[in-house]
Amino acid sequence: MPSVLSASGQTAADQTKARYGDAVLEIQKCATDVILKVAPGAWAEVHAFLKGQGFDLLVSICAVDWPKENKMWVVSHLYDPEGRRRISVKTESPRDAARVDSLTPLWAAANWHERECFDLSGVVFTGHPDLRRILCPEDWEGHALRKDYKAPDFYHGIANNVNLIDLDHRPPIPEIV
Amino acid sequence: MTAVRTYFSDVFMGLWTALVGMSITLRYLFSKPVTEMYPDVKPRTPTRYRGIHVFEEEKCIGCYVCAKACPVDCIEIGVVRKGKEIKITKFDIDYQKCMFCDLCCEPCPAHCIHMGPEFEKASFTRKGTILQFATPKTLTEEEKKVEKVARK
Amino acid sequence: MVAVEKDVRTDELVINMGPQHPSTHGVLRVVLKTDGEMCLDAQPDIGYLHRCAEKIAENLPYGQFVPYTDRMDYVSGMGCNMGYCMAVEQVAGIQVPERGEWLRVIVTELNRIASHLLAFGTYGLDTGAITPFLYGFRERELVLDLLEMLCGARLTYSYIRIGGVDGDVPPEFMDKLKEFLDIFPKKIREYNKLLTYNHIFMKRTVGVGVLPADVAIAYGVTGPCLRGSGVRQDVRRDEPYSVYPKLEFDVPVGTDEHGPIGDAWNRYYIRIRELEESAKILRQCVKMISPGPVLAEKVGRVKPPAGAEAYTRSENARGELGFYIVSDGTMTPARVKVRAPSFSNISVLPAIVRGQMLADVVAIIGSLDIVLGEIDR
Amino acid sequence: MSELAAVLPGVLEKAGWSVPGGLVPVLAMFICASIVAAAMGLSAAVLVWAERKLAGHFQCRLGPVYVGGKFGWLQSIADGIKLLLKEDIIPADADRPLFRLAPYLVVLGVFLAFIAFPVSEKLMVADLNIGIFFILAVLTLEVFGVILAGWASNNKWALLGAMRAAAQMVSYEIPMGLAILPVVVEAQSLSLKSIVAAQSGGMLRWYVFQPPFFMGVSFLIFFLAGLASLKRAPFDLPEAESELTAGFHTEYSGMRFSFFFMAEYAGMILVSGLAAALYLGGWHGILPGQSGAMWFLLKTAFLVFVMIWLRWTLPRLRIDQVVYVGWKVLTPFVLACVLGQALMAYK
Repeated sequence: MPSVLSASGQTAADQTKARYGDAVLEIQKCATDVILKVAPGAWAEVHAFLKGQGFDLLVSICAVDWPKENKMWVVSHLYDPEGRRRISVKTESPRDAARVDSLTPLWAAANWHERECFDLSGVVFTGHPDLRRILCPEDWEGHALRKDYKAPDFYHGIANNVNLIDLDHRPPIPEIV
Repeated sequence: MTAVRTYFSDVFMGLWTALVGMSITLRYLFSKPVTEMYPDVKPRTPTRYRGIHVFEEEKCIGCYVCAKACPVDCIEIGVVRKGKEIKITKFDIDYQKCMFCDLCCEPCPAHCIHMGPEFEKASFTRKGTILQFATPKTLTEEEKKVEKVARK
Repeated sequence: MVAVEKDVRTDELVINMGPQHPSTHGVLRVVLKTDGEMCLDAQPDIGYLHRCAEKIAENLPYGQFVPYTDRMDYVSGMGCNMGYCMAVEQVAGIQVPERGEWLRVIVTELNRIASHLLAFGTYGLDTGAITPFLYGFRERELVLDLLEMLCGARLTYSYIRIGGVDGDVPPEFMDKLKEFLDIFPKKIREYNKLLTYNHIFMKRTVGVGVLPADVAIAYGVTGPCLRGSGVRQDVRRDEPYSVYPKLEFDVPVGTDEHGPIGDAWNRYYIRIRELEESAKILRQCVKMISPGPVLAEKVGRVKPPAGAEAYTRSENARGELGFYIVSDGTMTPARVKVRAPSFSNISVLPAIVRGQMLADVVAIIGSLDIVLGEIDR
Repeated sequence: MSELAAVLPGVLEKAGWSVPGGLVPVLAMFICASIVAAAMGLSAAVLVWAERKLAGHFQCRLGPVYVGGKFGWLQSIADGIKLLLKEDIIPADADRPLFRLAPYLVVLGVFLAFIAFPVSEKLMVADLNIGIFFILAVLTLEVFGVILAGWASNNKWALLGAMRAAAQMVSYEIPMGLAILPVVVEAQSLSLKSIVAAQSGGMLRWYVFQPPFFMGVSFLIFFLAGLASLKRAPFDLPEAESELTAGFHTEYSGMRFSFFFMAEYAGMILVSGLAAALYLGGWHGILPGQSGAMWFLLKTAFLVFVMIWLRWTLPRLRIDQVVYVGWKVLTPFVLACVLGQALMAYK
């Protein structure tokens, strides 16, 4: 596939590197994006700087779990609607203490994306005004997108495992009191 | 004055656009309906229609490729192999799970499984949605030992 | 002067709109705080359709996840197929043959028409007009027939595969497509007469739920909703993928002709104008498409190098659909993140609903045109 | 009814039944009431079928086709039986007596109004000398039923529907009542019989075509206000299904639900018939000399068709817009019409 998806955020990445020095660990390139790899502490700062550079649209925030290396990536994708540039920011933290600063002061969009990330991957966003589950029910246990997650067989009496469903009969309808 | 003009133009436009809309609906009142009468006239399905599978048992070589290609593991195959002779003892597709994606038909080396035109296979029980495509066979004790049943 | 007595106290009424409600377009629950007919606050509650498709993707070979993408935005499944396949192709470095790209654009644009027709129809329903819905469905039926002829399914296509598409078009397809494109503009004019410029409809939607451009961008709103706010942003034009660079089309944006930019009417009207643009694209495609293979060779087993990652964006009917794929060098992806446009679009609801009336909440949700399968994944 | 009471003793005598003289008017009353009730139920059934069929064809569909042969003409009977057999659900927290009372109140208003319904010169239950006043008065009863239904359901959506109904129906009583004034001024009577009689002599004598069209405008206003008081689209706010799921009758099921339904459809006939009598010459035909119940029913049917046609074309207004239209559009216009007609009569 011809890469019409240009890696256009290079200058912004260079500027960020120049500004934050060691906090920007690495500038990576993938097939579609320039990825800024930053220290977890500089997460919010770098985003604030990039927002000032014109990256107004927070496209998504997600986490990637690497159980073997015991690390958790938190990745954000930004877009500059006027300059048509894009950039990704990535940070790495240990799995048990996956924790970065919330981006909600910068983008209203971060609210839901961070809630989703917390819900599914268990990343804690400090400073988030309302960090609760968004897709799963409030009393759900575990974070589904962690690699060591085991889905429960039952949730409030509802079979979750296909092999536990009785194929021959419908479940008895409970008496309504 | 503009307020007065907007008031009267609102009243007029309200009535006028209602009449315009009514003229359109009236035209369709006398046009031919597009309804297809379902149980009387079966819709003609195109040749590529992805309905209930068609399975050609005599061609099947029991290689499990279709079961492996299935994203939802809905195909269960039982094979008895004795030398070159292949006996398909079980070819069940669970239509509770099947999502009619056609991924099972593509990799089949023997071209023995296709998507068919049939779409009416509703059932009252969960078990009724598991269709058994292989013809029932009685197995000898020896055959039962070598029978291999697997989903993936 | 008589002192006004203020002992008539009114309470706020908390109403659950949904998860079963005719106008929430699926299983969306909105907790409304109302004072009489006025709506003071609306908090969307999502997740009723959550299937954790991203987890499923991690356990399946790359190619087998394609049918699942249909079930995300089930109204425009082709766009989801395409977004996912493009991401996998980026990760694995697969080249799609030219005709494959043309067919991809044809089916996604057809699907965009189907999706926008549904949006048009259901928006009519939301504002109380039932007939436009049936008219929209009548034309949508023609599109679905075309897609069915192509891939054998009407809703969950999984026609676009990694490395191209699943089979070339049947011989009669192009003629049928041209036939459809000939009658379609007339039908759009009819929709406009029946609903768009109906005075009651305009009174219901003009100036309702105004979404300023800066708020829209802050909330990550994309697609017709953002363009309705006057921002000319379209991934097809800004970062053209596939064969879009060869095609000419306009990106309609909201105007202040009938009321404030970014109101529900503008968001609705953008979709009507995009119907025309999609038809225009299709006409060019029919002319420019050339024969050739449609599927790249040897893509049976996709196994990208370890550590490869890609984030691809594509313009789906509802906005920017992003797929972020990280590979760990095995047959299954390490992570597939779906950036669903409706997810961001519905998050803006509390910001624009305040102070509107109860009936406007319905009109606003309808104008955002959400698909719950995509929000909850 | 008086004619019936006059012929009834003779009929009874022929049949060989002896009835005390004092009971004859009571018997006549019962007969009339049951005829009205039967007509109401039947016409509602026919209308439900007609509406579904018409809606289907407006939308390029077919509507009902199976029950009772090709045109599905037994569909509403089947629906009626289904509704009768359905479980009658009363929500646990509902106010039970009021919840039960509400559907009857709704039907009662429409039912009473049929007493003065002028089908033809002979065919009316009672020619009250304040007929039109009576009809408007008893039609107002419906709003009590609607509010009770919404309140007693103990459902927030139903309550909202009821509040909307209250606001809307009260607002539209006024233009509706005022809209008949030009006719009353012209005919110098409140009796429907004499109003219709004044329009004899062909189509050009109908009030709706009388220059300078004060009555033509008030006909339009009467029709729109009638639509609003019937809660028909585009004024179907109280039951707006896209907002309030079903409004005030959300919690009703089975027969009680069908009462609301019946009241709506009977109300459609009532308002259409009233408009036909007041402005379209009632039982008088297009040409001078023609008359008969047929003409009246034709005109009523046409107006009912227009109501159905409007419903399947237009979007719904918002509640503030509905009230706005009632107070700020219809009322000033109708007042102007009344004033104009009064000046004409003064001259």
